[in-house]
Amino acid sequence: MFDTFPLWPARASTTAGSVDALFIFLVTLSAMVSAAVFTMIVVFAVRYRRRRGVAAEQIEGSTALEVTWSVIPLFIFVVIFVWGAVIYFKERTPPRGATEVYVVAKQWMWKLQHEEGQREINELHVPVGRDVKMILTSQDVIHSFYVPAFRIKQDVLPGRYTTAWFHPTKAGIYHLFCAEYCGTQHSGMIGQVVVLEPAQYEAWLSGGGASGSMASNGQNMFQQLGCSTCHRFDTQGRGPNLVGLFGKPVQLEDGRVVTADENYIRESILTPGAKIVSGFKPIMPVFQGLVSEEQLNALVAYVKSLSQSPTGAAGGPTVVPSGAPPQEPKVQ
Amino acid sequence: MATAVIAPERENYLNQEYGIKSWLLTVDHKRIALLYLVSITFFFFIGGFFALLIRLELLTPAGDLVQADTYNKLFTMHGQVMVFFFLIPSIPAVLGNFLVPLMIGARDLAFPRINLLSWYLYIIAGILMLHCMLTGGVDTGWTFYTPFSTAFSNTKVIEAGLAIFISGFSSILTGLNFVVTIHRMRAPGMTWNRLPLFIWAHYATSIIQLLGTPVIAVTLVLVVLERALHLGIFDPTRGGDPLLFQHLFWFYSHPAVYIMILPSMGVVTEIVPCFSRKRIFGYNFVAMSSIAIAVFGFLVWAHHMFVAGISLYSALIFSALSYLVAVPSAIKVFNWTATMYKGSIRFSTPMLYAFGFIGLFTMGGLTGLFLAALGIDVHVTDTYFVIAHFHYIMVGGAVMGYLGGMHFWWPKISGRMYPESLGRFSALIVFLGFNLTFFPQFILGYLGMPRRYWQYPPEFQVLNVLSTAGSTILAVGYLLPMVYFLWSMRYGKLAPANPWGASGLEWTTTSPPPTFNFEHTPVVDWEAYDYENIPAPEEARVAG
Amino acid sequence: MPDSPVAVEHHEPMLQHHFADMEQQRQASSLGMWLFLATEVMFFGGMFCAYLIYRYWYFADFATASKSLDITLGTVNTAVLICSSLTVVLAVRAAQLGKRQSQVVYLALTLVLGLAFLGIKGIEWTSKFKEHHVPGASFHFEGSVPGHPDQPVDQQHAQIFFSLYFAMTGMHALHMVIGVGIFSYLLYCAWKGRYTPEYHTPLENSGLYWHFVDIIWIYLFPLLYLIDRKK
Amino acid sequence: MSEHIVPLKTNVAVWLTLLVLTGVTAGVAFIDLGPFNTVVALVIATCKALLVVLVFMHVKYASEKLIKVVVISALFFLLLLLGLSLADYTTRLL
Repeated sequence: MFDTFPLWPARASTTAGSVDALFIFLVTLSAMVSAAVFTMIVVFAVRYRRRRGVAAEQIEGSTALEVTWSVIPLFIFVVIFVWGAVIYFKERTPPRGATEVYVVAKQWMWKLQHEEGQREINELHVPVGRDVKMILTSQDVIHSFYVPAFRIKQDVLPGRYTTAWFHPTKAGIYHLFCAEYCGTQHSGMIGQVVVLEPAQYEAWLSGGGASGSMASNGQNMFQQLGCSTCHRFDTQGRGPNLVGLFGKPVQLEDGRVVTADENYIRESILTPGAKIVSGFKPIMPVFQGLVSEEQLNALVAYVKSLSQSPTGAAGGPTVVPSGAPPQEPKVQ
Repeated sequence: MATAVIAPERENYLNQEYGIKSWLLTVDHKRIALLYLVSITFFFFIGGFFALLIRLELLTPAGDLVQADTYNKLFTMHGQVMVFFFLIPSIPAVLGNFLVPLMIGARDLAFPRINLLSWYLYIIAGILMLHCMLTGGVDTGWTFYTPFSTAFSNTKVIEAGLAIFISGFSSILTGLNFVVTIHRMRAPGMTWNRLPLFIWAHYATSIIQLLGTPVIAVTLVLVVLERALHLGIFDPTRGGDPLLFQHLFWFYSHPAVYIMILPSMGVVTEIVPCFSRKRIFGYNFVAMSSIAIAVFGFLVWAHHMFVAGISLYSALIFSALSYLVAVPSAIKVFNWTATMYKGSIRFSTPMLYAFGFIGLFTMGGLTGLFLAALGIDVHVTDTYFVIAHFHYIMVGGAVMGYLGGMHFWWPKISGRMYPESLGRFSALIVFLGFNLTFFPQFILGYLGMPRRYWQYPPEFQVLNVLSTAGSTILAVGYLLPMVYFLWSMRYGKLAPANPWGASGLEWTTTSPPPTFNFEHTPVVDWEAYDYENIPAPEEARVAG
Repeated sequence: MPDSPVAVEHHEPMLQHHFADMEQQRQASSLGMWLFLATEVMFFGGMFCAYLIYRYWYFADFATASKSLDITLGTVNTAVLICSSLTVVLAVRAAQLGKRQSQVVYLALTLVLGLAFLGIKGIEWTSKFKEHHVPGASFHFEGSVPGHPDQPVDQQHAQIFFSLYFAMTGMHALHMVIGVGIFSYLLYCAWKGRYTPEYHTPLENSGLYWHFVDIIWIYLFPLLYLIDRKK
Repeated sequence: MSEHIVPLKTNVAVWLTLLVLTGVTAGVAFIDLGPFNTVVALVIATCKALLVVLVFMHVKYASEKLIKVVVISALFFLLLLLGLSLADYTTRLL
């Protein structure tokens, strides 16, 4: 019955190593402190147990001792804080050029879609040794994308994107859990992350029924929904020129400057009135409720592909904007 | 054994009047304490029953004891009943109500009628909660996270929310009563640095109760409004922000964990000096650390939300502040240990519970450092590591302190001595059962088993079986004291005024004390914990 | 402090058994009232926090929605509440001076002003109801973002403003209703002459409560009504 | 009784100031001060609140300092709630 009885989680990503290092440091530190406190209690209890005729010696206290065991823990805590913060900082800043996977969490299943177009349910195939950045959103309640082997966890919020990334280092099949309570089948919303050797991954990639990369799907949606009528790629369209937009700062009508990340593009599609680019009139129709999460992800992927340099597009076919030569776009 | 001849049954607060009305309409803080004792013990065993069902379900990886929805309701109601109906009222409402006036030499709390109102609010909330549980229960988790609680759960969220809203006011009124009593009704000579540290701990707890509870009250009102009128305050599809709910919820719920632990710290700070016959080490530091815990407790709430989607920089701020709040707890542990140095230590039951408290609270506090470290928190939050951490603090700390306090003051409350050997045995059982239940969960947590799981992958089974085994031992450990406390009410030896030779005004009056606590208002002219001039109880009467 | 035996003869009718003297009782109840007001500050504080966050997020929509509120009624209401604060202060002062007659007059005036406030509030809410600005299924808000006449306001953000508007003014109105209830009881007691210069704690504490409810409105008025009135 | 009786003149003066300040804050709202509109509105509201607390609620004349400590600590914890939650919202790259 107890075929496997692991006491330590698999270590299959770069962050796993650094998290384990801090964890082991803290375990040893806690063991030492607990041992010190326990042995002191036992020694005092035995050494100074009540004996006839031996009265207790009253000690008022000593400020020096109090200060030492306040300041020393504080220093140790600062070290632990900084160490933990460094790991967290790395975990929260996905590296540039990572392959992107769009994840849509739905009550009790994970729907994942690779940039190249492969769609997967409760499974994620990734090659060893390449950074994978996940763009997560939820269709209903808060879920949480948790892969213990990679030591990463990120709550998936409805209504906006959250991101998480990992760099797999060891091939194998690892658990994927939903870690934020989300209803009846919360414990059933699990899956697998399959890390393959690069060769096997390419085989899987070609085998998969990819119906065109997300960016190309996004381009079709772009035409279909009539976005191209206003967002032209020469500069005098009624909507802002989207080529080279992703990741750049955008000057808004009310003076604020925001960076055009995935959440900005998503919000501009769903509720365009929230942030108007300066110099443009607020005439864009609201797409909230007209566009499904998958279509939204495709559109965002397409807009992002417009800003990748023609050669650097990760894997996907480079999408040359139709017609206009790709000269340096003027970003307001 | 030379049992001191006890005068014929003198008039005290228990036998002064009889009848249901004398109990249900009493304004005597001691009787209200007993009313609270009965009601929270009732809720403790309901919550414990739910806990046993959860542990039984988790014996096997598959979900085969109860259905998924029932399991979700079990852990939700286990959380809500234990947090709001046992842990928060337990020591303040029972030991606090009974002892605060006695310890400062007052005849009663400042507002006796408000004290009774606080109990009635608790009972109304309890009945509403019971009705909610019996007619369907609620499955949102004790944290009521939106948008699940406002839009997706079809269980009785409004009813549970109102029940907890009302129980919040019971907690506020108790806090208010304590602060005013401690400020205004101290006996002459009882200056602030002569107060027992039990009083300091309750003063700090009351600050949190007063300033934290209203925020969760208004948050629950907003959740009920949103659910009833389909507003959009916390609903992301209508412009709301679920994280705002989490901010408002944890602004109270983190200080609430200090409401639960500070009174137990107060109890242990009374027990350790008494059974070491020594003054507390560093009185001012221990007193100030209680206040520091209360104030810093309000700075750290978002360490529950590191992976929830808050901004990177605010996560850094809250992580740093969380380390600040760990320092006062460390000071307390070191001071308790230092108090035993060069003492004359006796191993009566309260002292065993105090040892258990210090040990388990130290481990609970240290694992808190893991969770405050951002890098590790990403991996272990929402897993069984967090479950183990807060159970080490709540069950290992708060409940151990509560039981220790109950044993320590039981002679004063009931006028009877509990059976000493049975007491020690139950302390040992609780300690062993507790560790067997919750230590495996640390390993489960780091292995990555998420919390609130009805079914789990098979490789986690061994540790879960150990944990379930431990929980049954723990259940027995908790049943024992209730049995022999009741037994001692009838057959226990009559307790003298000061069976432990403890310092403190409550030991200067008779056991059980008269309705007005003191024959004459005491005048305090001695320092706190002056054990050098209190004779230790004769060896003969108190075995070992 | 004399060693007062337990069964002290109650030379002062209003002294409760567990207090040593009237001064200790008065100080205790005053501190108790102030602590209760501290809990009320945190209670309304939670809603102010929600208001602050959403105003930071949706400033333009909040400004437009706030413009639809009737500013004259708001200002009049603030003045009414400030006058009621004055009459409360004068009532407490009359109790201190032992003038029963003016106590009754000022308390009656306070009640009238309190009911006037609730009346005006009622008018505002019914007009909001008619304009379909009450959050819920029938919510519909016409209006354009300030500075962009052609850009319509986001319905959802406007609905959040009105949710907060009704939640905060509703909770404030509920506290007003409780206040009116307390003050009618005080009016009855003052009329019976129970409040003397030695003992008028209930009047004093209720006065503190009333002033607190006034302060909440002093902040609610600018935050809800005056977000962005300039053209 | 023991505590200080506030002269009628002071009460009426404070009352008038409060009414004037109400008028001012309502009037100033129509003048375009850019971002300072909110600041001015809040400053005026705080002045009014201070007047009510200090004079009408006798905090200025109260003998013991405890009441002042309670008022200040309530405000401190309120600002804590507002400030630290703003720390998240202002730095969140939504």
